[in-house]
Amino acid sequence: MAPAAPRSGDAIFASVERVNAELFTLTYGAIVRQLLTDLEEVEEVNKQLDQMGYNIGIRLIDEFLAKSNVSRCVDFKETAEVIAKVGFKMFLGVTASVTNWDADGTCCSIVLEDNPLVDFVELPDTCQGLYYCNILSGVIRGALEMVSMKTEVTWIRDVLRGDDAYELQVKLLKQVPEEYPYKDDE
Amino acid sequence: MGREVSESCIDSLLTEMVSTYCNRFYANKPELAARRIEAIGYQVGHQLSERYTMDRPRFSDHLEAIKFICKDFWSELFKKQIDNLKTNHRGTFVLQDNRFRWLTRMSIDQSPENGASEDTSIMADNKAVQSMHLYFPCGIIRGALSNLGIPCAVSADISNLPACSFVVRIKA
Amino acid sequence: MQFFGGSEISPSPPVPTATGNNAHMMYVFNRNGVCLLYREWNRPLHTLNPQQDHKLMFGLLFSLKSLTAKMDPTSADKGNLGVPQLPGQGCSFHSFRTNTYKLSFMETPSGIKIILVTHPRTGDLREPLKYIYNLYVEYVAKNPLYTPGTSIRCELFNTALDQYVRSIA
Amino acid sequence: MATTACFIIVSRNDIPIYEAEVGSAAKREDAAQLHQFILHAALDIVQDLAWTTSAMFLKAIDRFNDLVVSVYVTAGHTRFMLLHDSRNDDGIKSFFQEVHELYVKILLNPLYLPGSRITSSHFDTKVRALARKYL
Repeated sequence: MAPAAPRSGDAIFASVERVNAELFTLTYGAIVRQLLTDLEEVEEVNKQLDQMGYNIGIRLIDEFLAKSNVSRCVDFKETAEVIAKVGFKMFLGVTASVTNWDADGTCCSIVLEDNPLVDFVELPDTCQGLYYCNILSGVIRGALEMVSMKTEVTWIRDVLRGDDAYELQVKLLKQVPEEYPYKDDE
Repeated sequence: MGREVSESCIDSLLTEMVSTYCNRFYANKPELAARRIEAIGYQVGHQLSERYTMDRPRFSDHLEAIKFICKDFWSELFKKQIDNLKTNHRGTFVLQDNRFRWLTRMSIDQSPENGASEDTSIMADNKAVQSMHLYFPCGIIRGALSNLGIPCAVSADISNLPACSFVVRIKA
Repeated sequence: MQFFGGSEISPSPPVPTATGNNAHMMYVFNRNGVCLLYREWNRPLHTLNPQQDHKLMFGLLFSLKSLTAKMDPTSADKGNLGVPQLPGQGCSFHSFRTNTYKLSFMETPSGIKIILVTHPRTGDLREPLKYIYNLYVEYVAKNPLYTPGTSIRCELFNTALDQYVRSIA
Repeated sequence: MATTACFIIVSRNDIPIYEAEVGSAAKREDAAQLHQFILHAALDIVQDLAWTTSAMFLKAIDRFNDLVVSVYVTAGHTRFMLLHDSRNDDGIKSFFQEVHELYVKILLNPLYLPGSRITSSHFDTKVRALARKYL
């Protein structure tokens, strides 16, 4: 039987190579700022941040699986818990909680109290429509898609917009089984 | 020690940032992509140099500032100092990091078993992408120094990986 | 370990009981059945061209997986034969042995499949396969020059892999 | 507390990016203008002095009647200038140092353009509080 997934990522976070969070925070900020300059449309910036996150999620999933020793992600509920409790801790050093499950267990919220992406950030009036942390929703979407779960991730609360926490709603659209990729007449 | 995040956060962010600008925004305009990536590094260096000089006296000459970059500044970013500093005493400084963190995982297959012609083209691409990854640290150094009142041009040499030499040319 | 970009790989490699050249070849497939890597150390006989060879190997695993799941006497939820499963769904086999070779197999929830073909006398390779997966993470997934889904051409990965595989007993 | 105190921040390119009348005296438009004029006039003196020392706090560098100009220069050559009638170097030094920390926080906001006006009301409130505390 596969080893049970760890309940928290503290041990893993303690064991991985870590770097000064300011460098990470300011680099992300500088990217957002550059995108705002290059793309002008705030909506387009949100889109690009999400796309970047998606590509990152696709890369990061294997490190997450390897280090957390998770050997199966079949149950959405289980998977969401592990991503929040282990994934966020292991990479960002913060813990997220999972709440607001709907009746059929296909939709929940991931809530962040503490978020290293936004240290020092103050949104000027010029970018009100901006979802500054939109890269996070992309990462979650990309990572889940690699474990066969097509999801839709949307922001519910955002401290930079005056809310009391960061809340992402994750909705499971469908689970995609593995197809046999070759046609037999090939 | 302040707040930390996993090294993979910054690594994957940089990888994606470079590929976004090189492959999606400016697929066939590398020089434009390079300028954007350098600008992103410039802002970070500019901010961090002000941050890390808060509790120290101001620099009275260029060498002092460069030494600060090699020691305190580099340590904050990479938990190690620049390994070797050379200068021609005419405004050019060479900062060598014998094992530059952001290059340690970069590798391409140079074994001949892949079709030679294809290989050379891939090698060329890889060299190009590799150099794209250097505009960010170059930007950081240029940003940090210009914030300290030292306008300069910064380039990087990776002829012997994973060592990396940053060449700083101060504008008279 | 200077290869590892400063970071240690976990789990640390299982201690080999004996060293030798037991490995014939290795395949890595992604979730779309693309063969990301084929590495060969000792394979005297080639009967097919690489494409056919890869396709056959993938097909073998694919059917074997649904067969083993189908025959599972313990679990209630078994897919019908040939009906696709989610990676990690149902039971999964990790190796089979013939009189001339042993095939060890690992599949991650992200659909990465690592297949190691070795001498029939080699022992349980589940831990070694995990370790190889960690090598994949360090040198392939984290290599800024690697584009996910494309074939793997990473010197550092091949070096580390060859070196480690030699220690498999 | 100082009855007259005018504080400005001048960017590396000699552009004022923040001004505040932080004295206890009743605010008068013309006075404020005069104060800022005096401070700008003192910029050249700062320029020359800054190169002679590596200290950030340059103390009193100029006077105008009973008013004194104290200056603090950051490594990035941003200048904090205070025109005041109080005689409390230590207080002024602490004021500058704590404003410096606030200023760096502003600078670390990725969406703040270095050298542009500081519009954060949070910053303004904090600076005025520090003035009441130290001047």
